[in-house]
Amino acid sequence: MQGVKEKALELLASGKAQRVLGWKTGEFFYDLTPGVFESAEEVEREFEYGVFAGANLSKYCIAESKKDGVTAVFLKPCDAYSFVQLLKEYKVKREKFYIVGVQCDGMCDMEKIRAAGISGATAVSEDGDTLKISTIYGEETMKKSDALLLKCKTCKSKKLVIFDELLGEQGEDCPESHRFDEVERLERLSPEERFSFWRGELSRCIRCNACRNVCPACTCETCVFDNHNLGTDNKAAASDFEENFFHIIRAFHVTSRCTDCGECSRVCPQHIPLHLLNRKFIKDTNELYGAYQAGADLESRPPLMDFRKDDCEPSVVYERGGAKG
Amino acid sequence: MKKLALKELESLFAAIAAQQTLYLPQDDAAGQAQFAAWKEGAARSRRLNTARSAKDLFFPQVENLAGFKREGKSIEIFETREDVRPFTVFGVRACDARSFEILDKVFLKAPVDTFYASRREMGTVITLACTKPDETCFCRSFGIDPANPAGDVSCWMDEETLYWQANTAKGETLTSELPMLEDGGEEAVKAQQEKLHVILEKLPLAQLDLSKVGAGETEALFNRPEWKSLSESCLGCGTCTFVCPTCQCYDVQEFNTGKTVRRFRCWDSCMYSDFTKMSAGQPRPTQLERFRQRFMHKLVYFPDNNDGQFGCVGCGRCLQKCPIHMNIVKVIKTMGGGDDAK
Amino acid sequence: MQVTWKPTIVAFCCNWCSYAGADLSGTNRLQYPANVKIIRIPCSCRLNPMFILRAFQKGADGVILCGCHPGDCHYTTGNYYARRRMTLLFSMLDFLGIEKGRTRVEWVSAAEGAKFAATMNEFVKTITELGENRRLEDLRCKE
Amino acid sequence: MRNDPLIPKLAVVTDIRVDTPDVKTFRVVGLSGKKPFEHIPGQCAMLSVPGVGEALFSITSSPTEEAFVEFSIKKCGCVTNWLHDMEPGQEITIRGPYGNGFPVDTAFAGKDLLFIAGGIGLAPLHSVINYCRYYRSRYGKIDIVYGSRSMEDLVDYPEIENVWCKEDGINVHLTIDREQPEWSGHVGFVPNYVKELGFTTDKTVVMCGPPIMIKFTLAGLMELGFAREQVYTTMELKMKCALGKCGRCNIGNKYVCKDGPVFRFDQLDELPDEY
Repeated sequence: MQGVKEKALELLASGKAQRVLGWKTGEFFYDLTPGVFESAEEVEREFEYGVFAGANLSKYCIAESKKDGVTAVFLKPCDAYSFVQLLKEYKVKREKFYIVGVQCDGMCDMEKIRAAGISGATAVSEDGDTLKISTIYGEETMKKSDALLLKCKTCKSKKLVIFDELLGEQGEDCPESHRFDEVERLERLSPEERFSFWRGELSRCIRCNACRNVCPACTCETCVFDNHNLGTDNKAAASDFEENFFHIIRAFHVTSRCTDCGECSRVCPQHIPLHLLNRKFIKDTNELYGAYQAGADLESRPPLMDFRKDDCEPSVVYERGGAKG
Repeated sequence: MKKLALKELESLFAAIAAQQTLYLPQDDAAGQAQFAAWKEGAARSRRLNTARSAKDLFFPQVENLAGFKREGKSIEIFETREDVRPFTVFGVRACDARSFEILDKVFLKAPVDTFYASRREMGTVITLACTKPDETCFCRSFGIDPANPAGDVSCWMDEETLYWQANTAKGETLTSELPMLEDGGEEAVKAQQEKLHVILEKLPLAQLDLSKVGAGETEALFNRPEWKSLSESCLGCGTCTFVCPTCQCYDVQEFNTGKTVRRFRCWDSCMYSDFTKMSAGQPRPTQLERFRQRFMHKLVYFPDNNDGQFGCVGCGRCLQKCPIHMNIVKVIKTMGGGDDAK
Repeated sequence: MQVTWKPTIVAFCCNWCSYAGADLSGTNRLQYPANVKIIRIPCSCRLNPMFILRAFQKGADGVILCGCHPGDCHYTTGNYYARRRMTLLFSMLDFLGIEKGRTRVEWVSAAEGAKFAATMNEFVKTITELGENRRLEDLRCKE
Repeated sequence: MRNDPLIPKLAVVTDIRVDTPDVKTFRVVGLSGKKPFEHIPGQCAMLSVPGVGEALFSITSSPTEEAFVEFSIKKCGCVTNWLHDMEPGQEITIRGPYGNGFPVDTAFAGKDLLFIAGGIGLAPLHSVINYCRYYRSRYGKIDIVYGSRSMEDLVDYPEIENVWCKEDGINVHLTIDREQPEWSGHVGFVPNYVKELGFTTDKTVVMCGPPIMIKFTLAGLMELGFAREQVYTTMELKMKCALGKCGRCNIGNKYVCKDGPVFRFDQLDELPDEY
């Protein structure tokens, strides 16, 4: 995407924003770090945007919201949903931000490139749908679609739901995202198979809390899992139960607030598909209480803060899908 | 030096595993390498290094210290420690092998941590030289030679052969129990080492300059304004700490089972807000102080107390795993090392 | 072993209806198993999903929530919210491969002593058939 | 039970003395009926009640007490609340002693000593003061400045009034923050009182109290002409192991549990300002 850095410079120069929230250049081509830029020199020196700018900047807006003046922030479509959700929960103030919507055709994941056996990567270039990766061992190529972040492979929407200014074209929802395919596959398994699948996945959890800390919906000042009297400590992967407990409760707590931005799975050092838990909740709410997309607007009532007198009974679970448990 | 045809590797593993648990890197369900107990037919991972480090085998994430039973006014303490059986780890890289040296300086210094000590005593470490280091590798900066790893036994591998060199008494004992090993292989290893040394020069982090960090630099570094921008986007998660082979800080916690109380220790991270929080106050109130502590500890405090040795081995795990890609290399370079100091 | 094992059941009962319903079943001398442990909560919507999981951790084999019939909530709408939450939570437990029968919601009014006893008898039977809770257990609590 | 520095020993609380509305003093002996360990004044020990938690406390009693160790503990968190609610005869676990302690036999020997304490800050100094009283001839004059919020908050007032005040060569200067009808002594904050008393600068100072008191008293001492090398204090940070391994109580490269808790101010000056 051209023009992102130029836009940052322009916004600082014009005084529309006192600072810019964007991505900083890393050591390599792929390790961009979210960062705040306060001067044109900083932007010139360190601002970078590209196919590795996967990080969702919206959670940083909570802190920026407390600063004086206006912060310009660059939001990709999925990040914009998170921002609106934060706005809906009164976690950020709209007037504190100048939002530049950035259209996006998917961000790449270095872990995917490594998983393909490419090591020693030093540079990358895009050639249509192909990534050309230079390594210290020679040139490698990879289809970009194979290197995409999981969240981008099943992108739900390219619509920028909030912006003051748009870079690129406004996009549309992607109904063909197939984002529930994996959830459906699991639903078709027997309870025993599902249990062993999740045990296999969740047993890798090291309780590093990256999923929680990166999640734009996890905005509690103090997390219930930081309470030592809970007996389920925030960092001890002491038993199978605790892993289940933490992930069920965390997913439940963000139900109907989770925009499906996919950050939890992106940051997991153990590659646990945590987004599947959130998607299961999204899929259930959609099916049982009507389609709902968190962060799509400011008005609609989240399903868990709403009810209908003729809602289904919890026993519906016994009857729906999958083999009987 | 000994050698073995790679097609015989399975029999070597079987021979070791017949006597004790053998851990080696295997691919997990997500395709990442992890140390796991070898069973017949288990394939050795082809990835350069494991996602979690080898420290897990000596300093597990959670470990019971003791059990307590309270009845009325009396307390009973009971043993919860399990006997450590002899075990062998195969495929430890040079960086992780160095991490044991660093952990030893913490846990084996008086008063000795007997939990760690018993695992060190029972564990035999077989290292494996690297052939294809990643761009995130910078072990050379800490004087580690990935072509010549430490450990009880050092191994090298090419397309056809495994080369085996016992370094310690423990390693010699193990070697003597493995009759399938034949003599020879010095030349091939030497050639491989030379080849790797050429590659190492080409690594992007080969010229990392550590002259501005290290023992005695507290005053120069502690109040540097750059800590603010370095730490501003830190999420305060424990990923870097938990994948780090040298991070050794721990917490002591209790679990009430309803009948008894288990006291256990678990890894802790200085990046967490509750790390230093007490009822009387919080000496590290923001992420800046916590972030600074982690890097000051590795780059200054640890060298201060350990004859200049750094608390980092350059394995590159934090470079690969940090959710926001902030890491020790960026800190070192910002603090004035490297060619493109910012 | 199979003969002697009795499941532990935790019943979360709303103060305004089911708890009184349990009382009524007692004064009417209706029998329900003693291994049902009742925990009184101020409203069915007070039931944090954590409570359910913690009950399993600490040794429950089945957890049931009893609240006012929809429309009869003492606080007007609490049980409607509880209904949605429990539906989603139970579905998630099923998704993780936990047996469906282990969790249940039943609406029992203060006048329904007989329903309370019948529900508990039936639930205990279901759980006895399902056997011990293995998938949401904490081994440390089973010493 | 195999030994490890992290595995505590059992001990029993034989006596609990109520000192102030929120401070109690606990007398602890080992299960054998003997003192659980020998210590140096200023050292600490880890007390715990399984199921409640483990925390580090200064040893209040002097090493010269032959039968027990004592801890004056202020109610301020989980563990301390529990301790305050318990009754004598309760078993607890103990491990220690930890830390360096005060240089009572080296740097303090032959010196005039000035102790300055605020509130519960008297706890660690109590041990040194009684040690110095026991070996009275090894030290010069002793001055004690002790202040707290009110008369009721003076820890162990009976001992101060009936023993310390009556001993030759010991000057006790008490102060409370606000006037009280029953109080005939000095009223005012410790830092000001120290300046008013205007001590000669040949004394070695030992100070413990709330951070704000330490800060201003230290400034006052500097004004009086004291050098930072003459002033000792004792620190407290969160600790889990007390062995220098769990990694959280460090100030720069020094661990409070192992290299402290006693520091001279010139030593603290060399460490980063993070405590």
